Amino acid sequence: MGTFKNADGKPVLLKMVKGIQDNKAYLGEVDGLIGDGDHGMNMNKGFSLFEDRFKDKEFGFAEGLNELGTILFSEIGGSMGPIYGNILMGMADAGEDFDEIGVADLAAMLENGLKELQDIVEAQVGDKTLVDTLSPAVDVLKAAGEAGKDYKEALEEMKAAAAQGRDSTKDMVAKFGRSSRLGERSRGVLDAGATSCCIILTAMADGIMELL
Amino acid sequence: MGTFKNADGKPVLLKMVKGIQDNKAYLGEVDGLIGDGDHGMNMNKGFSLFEDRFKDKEFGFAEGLNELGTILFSEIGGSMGPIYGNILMGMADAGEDFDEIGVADLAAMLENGLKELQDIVEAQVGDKTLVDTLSPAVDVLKAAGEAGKDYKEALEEMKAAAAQGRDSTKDMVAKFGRSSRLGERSRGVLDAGATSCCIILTAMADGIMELL
Amino acid sequence: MQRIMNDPDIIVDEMLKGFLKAHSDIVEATENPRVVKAKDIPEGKVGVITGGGSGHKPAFVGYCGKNLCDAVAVGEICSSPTAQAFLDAAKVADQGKGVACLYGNYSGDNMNVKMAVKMAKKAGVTVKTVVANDDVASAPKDQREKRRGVAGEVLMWKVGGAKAAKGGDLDEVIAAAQKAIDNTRSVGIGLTPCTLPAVGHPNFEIKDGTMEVGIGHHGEPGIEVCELESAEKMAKRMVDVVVPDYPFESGDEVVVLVSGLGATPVMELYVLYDEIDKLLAEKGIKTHKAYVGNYFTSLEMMGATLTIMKLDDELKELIDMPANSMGLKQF
Amino acid sequence: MQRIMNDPDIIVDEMLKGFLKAHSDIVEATENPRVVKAKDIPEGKVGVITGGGSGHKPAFVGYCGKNLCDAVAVGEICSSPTAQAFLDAAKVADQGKGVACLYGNYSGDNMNVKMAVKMAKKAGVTVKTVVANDDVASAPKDQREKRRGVAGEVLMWKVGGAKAAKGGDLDEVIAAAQKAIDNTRSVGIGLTPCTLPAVGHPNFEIKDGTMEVGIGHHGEPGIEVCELESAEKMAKRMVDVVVPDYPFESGDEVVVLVSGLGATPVMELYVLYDEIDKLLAEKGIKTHKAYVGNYFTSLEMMGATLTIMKLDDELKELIDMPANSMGLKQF
Ligand SMILES: Nc1ncnc2c1ncn2[C@@H]1O[C@H](COP(=O)(O)OP(=O)(O)O)[C@@H](O)[C@H]1O
Ligand SMILES: Nc1ncnc2c1ncn2[C@@H]1O[C@H](COP(=O)(O)OP(=O)(O)O)[C@@H](O)[C@H]1O
Ligand SMILES: [Mg+2]
Ligand SMILES: [Mg+2]
Ligand SMILES: [Mg+2]
Ligand SMILES: [Mg+2]
Repeated sequence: MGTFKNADGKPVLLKMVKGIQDNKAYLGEVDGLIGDGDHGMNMNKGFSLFEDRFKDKEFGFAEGLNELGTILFSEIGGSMGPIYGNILMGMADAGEDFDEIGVADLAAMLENGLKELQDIVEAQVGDKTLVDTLSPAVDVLKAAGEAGKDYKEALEEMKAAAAQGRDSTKDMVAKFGRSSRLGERSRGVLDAGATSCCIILTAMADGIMELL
Repeated sequence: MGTFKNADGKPVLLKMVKGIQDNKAYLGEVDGLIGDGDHGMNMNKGFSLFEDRFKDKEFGFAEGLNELGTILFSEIGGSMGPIYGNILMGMADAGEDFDEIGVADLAAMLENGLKELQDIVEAQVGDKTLVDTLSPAVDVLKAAGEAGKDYKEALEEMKAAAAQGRDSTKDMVAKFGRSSRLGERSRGVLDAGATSCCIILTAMADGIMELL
Repeated sequence: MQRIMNDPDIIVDEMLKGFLKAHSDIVEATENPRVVKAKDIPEGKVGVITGGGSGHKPAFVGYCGKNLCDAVAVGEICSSPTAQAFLDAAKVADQGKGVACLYGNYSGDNMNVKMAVKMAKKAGVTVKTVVANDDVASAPKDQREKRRGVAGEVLMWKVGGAKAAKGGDLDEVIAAAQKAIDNTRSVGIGLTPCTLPAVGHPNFEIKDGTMEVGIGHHGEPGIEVCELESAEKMAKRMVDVVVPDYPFESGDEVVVLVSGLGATPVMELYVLYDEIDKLLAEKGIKTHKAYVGNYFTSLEMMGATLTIMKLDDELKELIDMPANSMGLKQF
Repeated sequence: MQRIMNDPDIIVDEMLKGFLKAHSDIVEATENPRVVKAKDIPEGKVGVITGGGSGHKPAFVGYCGKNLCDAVAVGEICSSPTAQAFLDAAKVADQGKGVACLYGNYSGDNMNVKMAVKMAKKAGVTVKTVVANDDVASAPKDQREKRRGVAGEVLMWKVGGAKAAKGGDLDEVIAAAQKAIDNTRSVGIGLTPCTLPAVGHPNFEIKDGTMEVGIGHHGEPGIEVCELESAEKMAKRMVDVVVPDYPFESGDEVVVLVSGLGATPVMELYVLYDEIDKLLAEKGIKTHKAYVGNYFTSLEMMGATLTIMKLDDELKELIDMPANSMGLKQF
């Protein structure tokens, strides 16, 4: 149980930014193995642009997600702009009217993010993309919300589900994105997007826990 | 004293060809130090073309020089075509009417080769070009002819003069051709053209000695 | 990395500044710094746009011009432009007759174009799309929808641009461009890798003495890595991939496009083209027109692509139409 | 060596075959396999010819065409054409009005042209010459006659070709071409060496992380080897060599030509051009027209050259005239 104030959400966003910045090189390495090595750079660019523009402004959680999503979407091309842009703006859409955000509310926001993502990508669980991280995280959080679980417990479960989802991509063969060209050769390493998605969800969870 | 028959000169030409072929790589290396490294290739191409076309034909010394010169001149561009083309055709012009070729005759032929060369190049002795090889060789052979020296002795003296001329280019600064761009930096290595000229003159002398 | 640049993070913006200045007779800037438009677009025509990552010069901005693309969205190096840029390109090119967005089949471009089309619709601009998938090596024939777009895109722009210039309506322009790409097959051979300026080292490897058949424009792995071959054998290998796939047959009239990947000396492209031409002639395939040069590159990769397009009367007329852009000038 | 070729000894002949086929609308073969002529040369004009070693594409054959050179003599890679080829080019181009041979200052070319002029005279063909010496880095100003010709030759051909096309007589064509080159200064910066196909390894070295300022088109050593710099600093270095030498001054109207050396991605040339343009603008020098691209290369060298030509009314009119060749198409 518990909630946090939507209006207090700025530190959560900044924590997400820091998560990406700290892992820029690592994400590049992961992408380098079966992709083109630019995932850390792409993500860092968008998230840092957001930080530059908003670190001195006041904003809430949904609002911050919307601004970050918009920046990705309109200033970061490649796949990351539309992918994370859609996820983050989808979350913001679902959350903009909340004053307080509980477990079920957060689950609803994430669920809408996933839905918006699936509007533009065909990838399903098992295709070695960030869907493998995001989808189980949504499921676990939804279940926790329905079961009325404690917020911290729910967030820890979501983090675990995201990490497990990320790790599951290791044994998969990529079906979408650059690495899909490799077929069987893509097996054996993590998916870069699944990795960054886990970093973002973990940072978000940690940030929310500090507000509770 | 002594002469060889102009009509018997084919082996001399083939020896000159072989001299260049055997030194293709070496000439490339020498040219590579202060030039563009293609001297061995340029020379080899022209001389081998001549070999291909004439190895199964009958021809004399002056005639062979003329055909080789013409091939260089009309089929080998760069500097080597006009330079060796002019030298060899100049030699042929001066020698075409000889039946027997003595030391003085050979000297006259070489002298005309040098003269024709100087029609198109300004280089003088000391400018680090093949003139440094050719010019002393002409002088020595002329003197030997005037002194009525033995053919073999005259040819050995010419070879020595050519080699000395070639070696003298080592301490010179290039004034013409590509290496002249280097100024002082061109000092310390042999000139490629002086080197090939020495190879040609040496092979010619050796070839003639076998006819005596 | 022996490159001419300042901060690699702004190389695309700096490149665009130089490009716009150098070609101010053909192109001009728009409000979106990542959208370039053609100068003096004739009134009342269907808009033609494209977009793609940078580092493929002349593609993509190099095909913005007369009888070609009216506006082009520009992405980071080897990365799709934003949906916003595609949207703004569409808006700039729209004259109320709709816009044909002719782009290449890459996942980022697909996503961004999909969103741009949706947003354009909201803004009252009709955008229809053709997605180029000419790269035979990138998927089997029964999965043509998965194939990448490569140098065949140049012919698609040429045809689509000409059709719009001749007054075709949106559906006609789309149909012509779609026919162009449906009639087109390509394959590439990579000889050296390329290095993204911001990364600083090649992110794939092609060993000296080997070549990668079927490589993509971003180094996507091809069909086969084999020993470096003579131009004659390379040509045969390329023709053997491209010709049976369509298939091009005796009596067909075609356009042949041989593009360098960036760092291969242009003289070698002519050597390769000569071999290709001999093989096509042997098969009774007639070359109506050949383009040989650096039409679609990958930074400083060495290698080349072969593209063949089968002509019919309409395509021939559109291919033969004059054009004026940085990358393609045709009298 | 990752190259596309068959036997390196016949690469030039094979290249020419491909070139002639690909550009059969612009050029055609002649009896001498090493001489290419323009198609449909207008009657009664002064002939304009050039010639040079191969490996510099588009130079030299790439500038054979309408309002440019009428015939071009083709040499081996980095080696002057034969005197015979220059002579045959002159014969092909002569229409009784004489021939302007516009070539570059290299010792081989000088010798071969000298002999060709002599032989042409015997054959009743008047050939006058202009020898390009725009490369500032190759000799001090008081020894201008020793300087090499580099990318400035493209502007010399543009001007000479246009003057002949406009009906200028031989002396007028020679005077215009001579003025073009006298008004032109160039400098190059090399970032990587190049390898002759028949040699198989680079015959000079440029260490990674360094650059050679003033390098020639065959790797001739330049003024200075220094640390690799940003595009901004490279531009300044080039401008500082070229501008004071002529000198170009505030109020001057100029043509700027930035050419890649072969393997430098074209996007980087635009980055460099942007910096050059800023520096010229600061000095009050006005750019009438810019050419940016691979206009005069050295196989697969990386690097670029900057060429600036001061215009007067005559040169402006001649530069602005349309032209159609493989290397330079201008509407
Ligand atoms: N079509 C797609 N559907 C779903 N996810 C995708 C798709 N394409 C790429 N991704 C995700 O994006 C990640 C790669 O992102 P990034 O390296 O930034 O972009 P790019 O692949 O364009 O270089 C992949 O690891 C994958 O998770
Ligand atoms: N202008 C010149 N005058 C005299 N000799 C020259 C001249 N230019 C070149 N040479 C000679 O030619 C040699 C180089 O020949 P080569 O390497 O075949 O031609 P290139 O210099 O065109 O590559 C030099 O070593 C020099 O002896
Ligand atoms: Mg990537
Ligand atoms: Mg040499
Ligand atoms: Mg990428
Ligand atoms: Mg040479």
